[in-house]
Amino acid sequence: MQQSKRWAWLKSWEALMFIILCAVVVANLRLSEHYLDLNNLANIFHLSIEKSLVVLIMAFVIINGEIDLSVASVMGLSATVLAERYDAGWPIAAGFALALCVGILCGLLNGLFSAYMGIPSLIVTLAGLIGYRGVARILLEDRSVGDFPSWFTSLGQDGIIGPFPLTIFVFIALFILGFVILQYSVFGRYVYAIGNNRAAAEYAGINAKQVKVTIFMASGLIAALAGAFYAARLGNVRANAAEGFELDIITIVLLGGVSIFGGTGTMIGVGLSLLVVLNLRNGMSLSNVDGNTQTSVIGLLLILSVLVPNLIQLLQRLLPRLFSVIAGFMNKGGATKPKSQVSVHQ
Amino acid sequence: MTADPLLEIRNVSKQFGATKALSSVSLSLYPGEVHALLGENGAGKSTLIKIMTGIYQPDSGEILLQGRPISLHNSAQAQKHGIAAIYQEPLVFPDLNIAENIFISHQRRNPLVRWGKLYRDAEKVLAQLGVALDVRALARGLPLAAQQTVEIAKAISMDVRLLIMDEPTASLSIHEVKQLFGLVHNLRKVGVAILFISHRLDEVFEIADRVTVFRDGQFISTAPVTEVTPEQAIRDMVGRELGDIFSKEPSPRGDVVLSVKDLSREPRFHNINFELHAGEVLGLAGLVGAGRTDVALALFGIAPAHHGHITYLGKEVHLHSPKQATHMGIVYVPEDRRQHGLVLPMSLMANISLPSVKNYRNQFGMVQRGKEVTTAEQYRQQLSIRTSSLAMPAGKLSGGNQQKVVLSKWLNTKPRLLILDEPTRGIDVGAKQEVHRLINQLAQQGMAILMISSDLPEVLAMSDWILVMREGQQMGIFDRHEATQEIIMAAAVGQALNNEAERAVVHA
Amino acid sequence: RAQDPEPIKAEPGVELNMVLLPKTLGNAVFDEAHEGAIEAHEELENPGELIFNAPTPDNAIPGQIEIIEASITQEVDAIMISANDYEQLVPSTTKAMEQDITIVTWDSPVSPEGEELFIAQVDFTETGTVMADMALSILGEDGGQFAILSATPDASNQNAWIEAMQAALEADEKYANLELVDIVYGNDDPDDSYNEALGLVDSYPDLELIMAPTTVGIAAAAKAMQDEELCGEVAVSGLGLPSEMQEFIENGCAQEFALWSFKDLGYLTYYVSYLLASGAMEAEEGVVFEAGRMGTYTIEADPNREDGLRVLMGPFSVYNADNLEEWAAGGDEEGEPEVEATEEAN
Amino acid sequence: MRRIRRWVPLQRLREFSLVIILIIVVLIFGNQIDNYYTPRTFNRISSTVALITLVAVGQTMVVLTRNVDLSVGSVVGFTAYFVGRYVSKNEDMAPLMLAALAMGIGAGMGLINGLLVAYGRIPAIVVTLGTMAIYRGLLVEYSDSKSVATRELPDWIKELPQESLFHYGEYELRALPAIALAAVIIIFFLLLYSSFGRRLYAIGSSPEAANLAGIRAPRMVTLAFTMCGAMAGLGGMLYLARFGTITVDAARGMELQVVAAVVVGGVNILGGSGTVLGAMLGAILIGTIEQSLIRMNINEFWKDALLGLCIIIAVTVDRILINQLTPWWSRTELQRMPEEPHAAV
Ligand SMILES: Nc1ncnc2c1ncn2[C@@H]1O[C@H](COP(=O)(O)OP(=O)(O)OP(=O)(O)O)[C@@H](O)[C@H]1O
Ligand SMILES: Nc1ncnc2c1ncn2[C@@H]1O[C@H](COP(=O)(O)OP(=O)(O)OP(=O)(O)O)[C@@H](O)[C@H]1O
Ligand SMILES: [Mg+2]
Ligand SMILES: [Mg+2]
Repeated sequence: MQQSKRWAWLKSWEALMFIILCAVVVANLRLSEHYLDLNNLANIFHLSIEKSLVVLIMAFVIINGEIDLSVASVMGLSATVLAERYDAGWPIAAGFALALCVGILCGLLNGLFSAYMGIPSLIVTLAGLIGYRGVARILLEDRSVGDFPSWFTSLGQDGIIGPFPLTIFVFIALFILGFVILQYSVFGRYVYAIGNNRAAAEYAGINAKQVKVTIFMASGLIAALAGAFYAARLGNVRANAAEGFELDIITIVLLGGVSIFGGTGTMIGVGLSLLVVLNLRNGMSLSNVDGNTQTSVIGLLLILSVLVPNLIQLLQRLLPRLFSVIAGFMNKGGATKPKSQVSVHQ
Repeated sequence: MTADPLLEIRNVSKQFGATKALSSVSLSLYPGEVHALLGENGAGKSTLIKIMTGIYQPDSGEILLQGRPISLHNSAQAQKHGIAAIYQEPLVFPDLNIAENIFISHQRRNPLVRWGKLYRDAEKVLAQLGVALDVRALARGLPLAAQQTVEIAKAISMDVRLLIMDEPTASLSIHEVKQLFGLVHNLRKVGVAILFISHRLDEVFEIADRVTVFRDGQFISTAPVTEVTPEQAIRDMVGRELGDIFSKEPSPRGDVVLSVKDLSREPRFHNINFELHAGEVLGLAGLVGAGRTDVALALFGIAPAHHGHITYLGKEVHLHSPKQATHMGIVYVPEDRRQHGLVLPMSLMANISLPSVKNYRNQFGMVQRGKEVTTAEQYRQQLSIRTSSLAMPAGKLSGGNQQKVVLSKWLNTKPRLLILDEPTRGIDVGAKQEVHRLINQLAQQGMAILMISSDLPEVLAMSDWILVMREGQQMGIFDRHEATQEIIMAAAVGQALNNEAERAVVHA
Repeated sequence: RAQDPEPIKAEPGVELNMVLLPKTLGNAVFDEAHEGAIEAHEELENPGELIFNAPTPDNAIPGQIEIIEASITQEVDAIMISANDYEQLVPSTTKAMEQDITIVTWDSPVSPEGEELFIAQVDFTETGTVMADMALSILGEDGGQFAILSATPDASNQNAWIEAMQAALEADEKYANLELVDIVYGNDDPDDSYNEALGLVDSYPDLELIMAPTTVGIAAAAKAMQDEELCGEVAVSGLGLPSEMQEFIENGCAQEFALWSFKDLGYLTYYVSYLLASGAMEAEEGVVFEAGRMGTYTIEADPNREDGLRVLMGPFSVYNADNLEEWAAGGDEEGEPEVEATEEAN
Repeated sequence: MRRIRRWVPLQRLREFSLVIILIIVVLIFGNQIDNYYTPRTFNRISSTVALITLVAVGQTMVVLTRNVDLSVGSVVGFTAYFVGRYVSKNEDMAPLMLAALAMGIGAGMGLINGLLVAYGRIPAIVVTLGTMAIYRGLLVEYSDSKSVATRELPDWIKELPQESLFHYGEYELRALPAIALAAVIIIFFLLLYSSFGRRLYAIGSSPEAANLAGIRAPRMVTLAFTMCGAMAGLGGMLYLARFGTITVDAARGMELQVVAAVVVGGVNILGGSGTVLGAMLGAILIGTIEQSLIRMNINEFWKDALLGLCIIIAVTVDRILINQLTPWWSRTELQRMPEEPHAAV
């Protein structure tokens, strides 16, 4: 039993992700001599930093039993607000603050309609996906705004330690914060409980609506922050900024072992899945695999990562039965054995 | 019982991870007999049943139907062999109506649904059970007892040779139990074998022909009911002599904690009036569906009352959310543990600390696992929760052990007013005593307790006062000394109303 | 206008790894460009690789950035980009140029500081005139109402073309009777374009022409008119692919449309990039070079973009019932139809 | 009232409330837009909504079982391309055979989804998020990024969208809406009266209970996915007929429109309740708002924001209406907890 406990973690989702990650890294090492270039290592994270940030909060949202499809539009809106205000003469910092407030407001709306009005968050945030992007279009129309002060763009583009820009360290800090909150805090406990059984959580005196609204607001906030990062990294903003990001983000969270029905999944799993996807995409990019195929490979990985463990389990269950059938078959023809041998001890 | 056994279990074992749920047990069931299966919580009774209906596959051993070995891989196969079961936890389809729920698993039904016939048939089946439910209503939100009834209807509507009933009476009151037993007698007459599981020993001895006892997943004994006494059965179950039957010690009566005046929530209940002092236990008795749960829900802020006044600790309060109630020191132990009591995939430990988790924070706001473990361990010992680890997901515990977790969870919040709804549902005799002792102890420490129970002996033994409800009406409040089973039953079914003299209203 | 009478010629056989990066995959015009590039690649006997890669539509801009960054890591010699955004790719392309990678844009440019030069398919002003002329020839001297069905409201080249057309309409008296009633956007999605076209017909009962300067839009609009049996009443014109439009010319739902050859564009782009990357040519105003079968071209200042350099390919091919048959008879392999160049446009 | 309550089940309320909202929406737009109440508007919206409705019907069956199929967009795209390519090479193919081919391909893809979900025990969203990418990738591979052009198609398929089966004045019932309507009616009755249909509801309502009740959920779920795929396949053929030009991006993003229609139509995303009638009304509601906004004379850049706003208002009004009407209908159902926890896809 000791033995089995020690190795129990091997069966966990995190272990599986870790193994896949190792495989991807090894494959990348073999496929491209540039993989370990410091610049490339920075690029792995840097080029998807906005998605990575939102993945962190999306894990909370989905574990809580909801979904937020509007994140990419909130990112776009926040970037747009920041740019539009800058264009109108505000200092960047003020625009940034306003963008964050707008993000929180979007999250608040999502939360109020889904938690208090009882409309499924899928629909609320789908309307948000369309609507918030629409507001961004109203603000910038077909303009593009750039020429941000160089300190701002360099925050998003230039390395502060080696080639690693500040945004990566913000991500690491938020990851740690998210990990601690989800896994060790009272709030994290509430998130899981509500995601698993909202009624039981409410009977336990937890205000589920409040928790949900808080998470949606945090989701808006982080998405807005990511939008600002996007503006800094690309140095220029259009109303279509970050369009279509939501699906990638949700894919990563699900691959991280988070159940779409809520209640299960860990930050470590999500972190590992993020590493898997980023490294896989990077490796494929270095091998000049086109976008469609990249997405297909990740889709396949998504399916196989659940299918293979399930198949192994199924085989474990079926094989003894199969053997017993064969054994029974042979017994009939061959030596006589007591009947109770029909089923095989494990 | 001279015939061959209908179904035989031979040397069946089943292991879940580190837990050995069954080790080489055997059992035979004859046509026309009612066979009772007894055992402590976690003894492996439900596991055996799930093996008999193909939900679980045994690790070893075999099942013989009329002498021929069969292997069952799902419950459809079991149904084909004429084996049907009422499971311990009723699991209805909330989005289907009651009629559909009853007939959903009939394999030989037409490919096309004839709705009119379906409703008529469903009404007939329910009439046999003596209940009137609207068969067109969705099953969503049905009280637990009604769910249980639907499950029973579902099982008896099938053409069965073996009917397994896993604690069917746990949330029924004497009245419904009588109806059910009438049915069981009829089935027995036509040669159906019945396996019956219950923790209410009096029921077992009333209806069973033979009694089998399991302990710790092992077979202990089988004997005709005439050859065993309840004491003997308990000894077999527990493996030792159970101490003296617990008797309530009166506790000092404190100030009024809760006073309820003309509380109504149409159409569930009307004009409820009572006062509850610190240190007192108020029992709430009545038939299933009498509206007791609804009163509790109103006091806990889930379904607030429409009219009337609630005075709590001397102040009039409006209760509108469980969070508010919990903050004020009112907690409610719900009757439906799967839906409202537990977060099934979460660990037992996390479930116990859920309502009070704020008390386990360190200065950084993080939950201190160590303190949680200590608390959980304390309850595990006190209520003898049978589990291989405190990290076990609550959903994997046996029914009775789940109930103990639910109780621990709420007792641990140290409330001023504790509302218990069927607190000992599915709990074995030993643990039940322990729970009663605990309730008494809490009362002595000055807690006010409102206890809803369909187990009449329990209500009589534990309460200082007994409030009886019928169809949402308050029929009277009785002093513990003058209340008897007969008086309470009479009030519950409505006879006392006619006879003013018999109504012993004590409280104002 | 040529300062140097001897045009620069390419020397075949230089090993150069080059990336052809269109906006997205799955658009027929980019495949044609790819064909042209392959033709040049073979003609120049480049032993290096020609990589054709593109992102998916839902990841368009970040996807292009990822491919550019991966190409930098792989140390390719040239990247030929049809940009999804005028500004947002600039940080990456600048970085590439710092690493001595040749950046040439085609079809859709980036801001001049992020590229060496732009291979302009046609002159933007000319596009306006061509569209105005087609409108005139369809609506006749007495004119009538027409509307524009564009791609997305923030597509920069679409907007430039539309502006050019509006300018052309104002500039000349002969267009006085053409009334532009509305501009709508079909997001380069067949579904949206189809519905927008129908919406136009409903909103303007007197509408006589839909002008769609986008290949997706023009085909969808023509199909919509066909389905509603409006072909006699509302004409469709704009920029379209002959292969997609042949049907509608034949049944009269479209009478005239224009396009340039994407195959030539790919060919020319490759040639220019090869010349630049092999060091045979500098990207400077006034440089004259020879591009294989297509003849001599001059690098010139881009009149539409300050400080920008361009090579103007031109000319437009205007297709109608007369020449499309020839084109079809010539078959796809033949490459270009012998169609009249747009003399009248100049 | 009593009698109505007895015979009209609670679920019908959903559809009733959607119809009310639809009427309100039409009245508002009719007030804002000139020439709104014309046969043309009707014909337009009905043709546009037909495609989404057809795919939404299949999606409903899957969603009822507490699953979701996000790959429908890719299936529609793939079949549209495949069928187009095929018919361009076999011009004399009979229409019904072609429809059968389209449904067959779609069903095959749906079957793969279903097997992976039901027997591979992978959450549907994971499977179909994966196959969404894979089927699209397959299309890109198969088509070599080329497209099908209208001129390659036989006449009958090009003319299918104009085909009018029945008309009242200028109000026409065209082929595409007719096919969608037929699908809605057939599946509506299938779900209401067949025991297969009822079991789909049962599975989605409580998978554990279905297991205990001996319902062979894996089979049913696989079947539901297969039928959903077949519907999407048929949708692919109609897509081909409607648009003629099929690129590798055909129907990309359609899955979100379809899921939106289904959920707005009152089908519980957690399974167990809802009807295809509701899904159709959801599709019509969204389609009407979208199409009417196209015709509104407002700044182009405002339209998306307005669409989002309209959807959320419509859904909120729907929720309020239902909350107001439910007490009239409720019998012994107790509204104890606010609702079952709502979750995501
Ligand atoms: N799915 C499971 N996974 C792990 N352990 C399980 C599972 N099901 C049951 N067990 C364990 O098996 C043991 C026997 O459980 P079972 O439900 O059969 O008890 P029981 O006799 O029905 O008890 P009760 O009277 O409380 O219902 C318990 O210790 C329980 O924790
Ligand atoms: N067996 C049943 N038959 C008919 N109706 C029922 C039944 N059980 C519950 N109900 C419905 O539920 C309503 C109140 O249920 P509630 O659970 O509040 O009563 P209760 O007294 O708490 O019952 P329980 O004994 O289950 O705790 C009743 O008015 C009735 O409509
Ligand atoms: Mg049990
Ligand atoms: Mg109750």
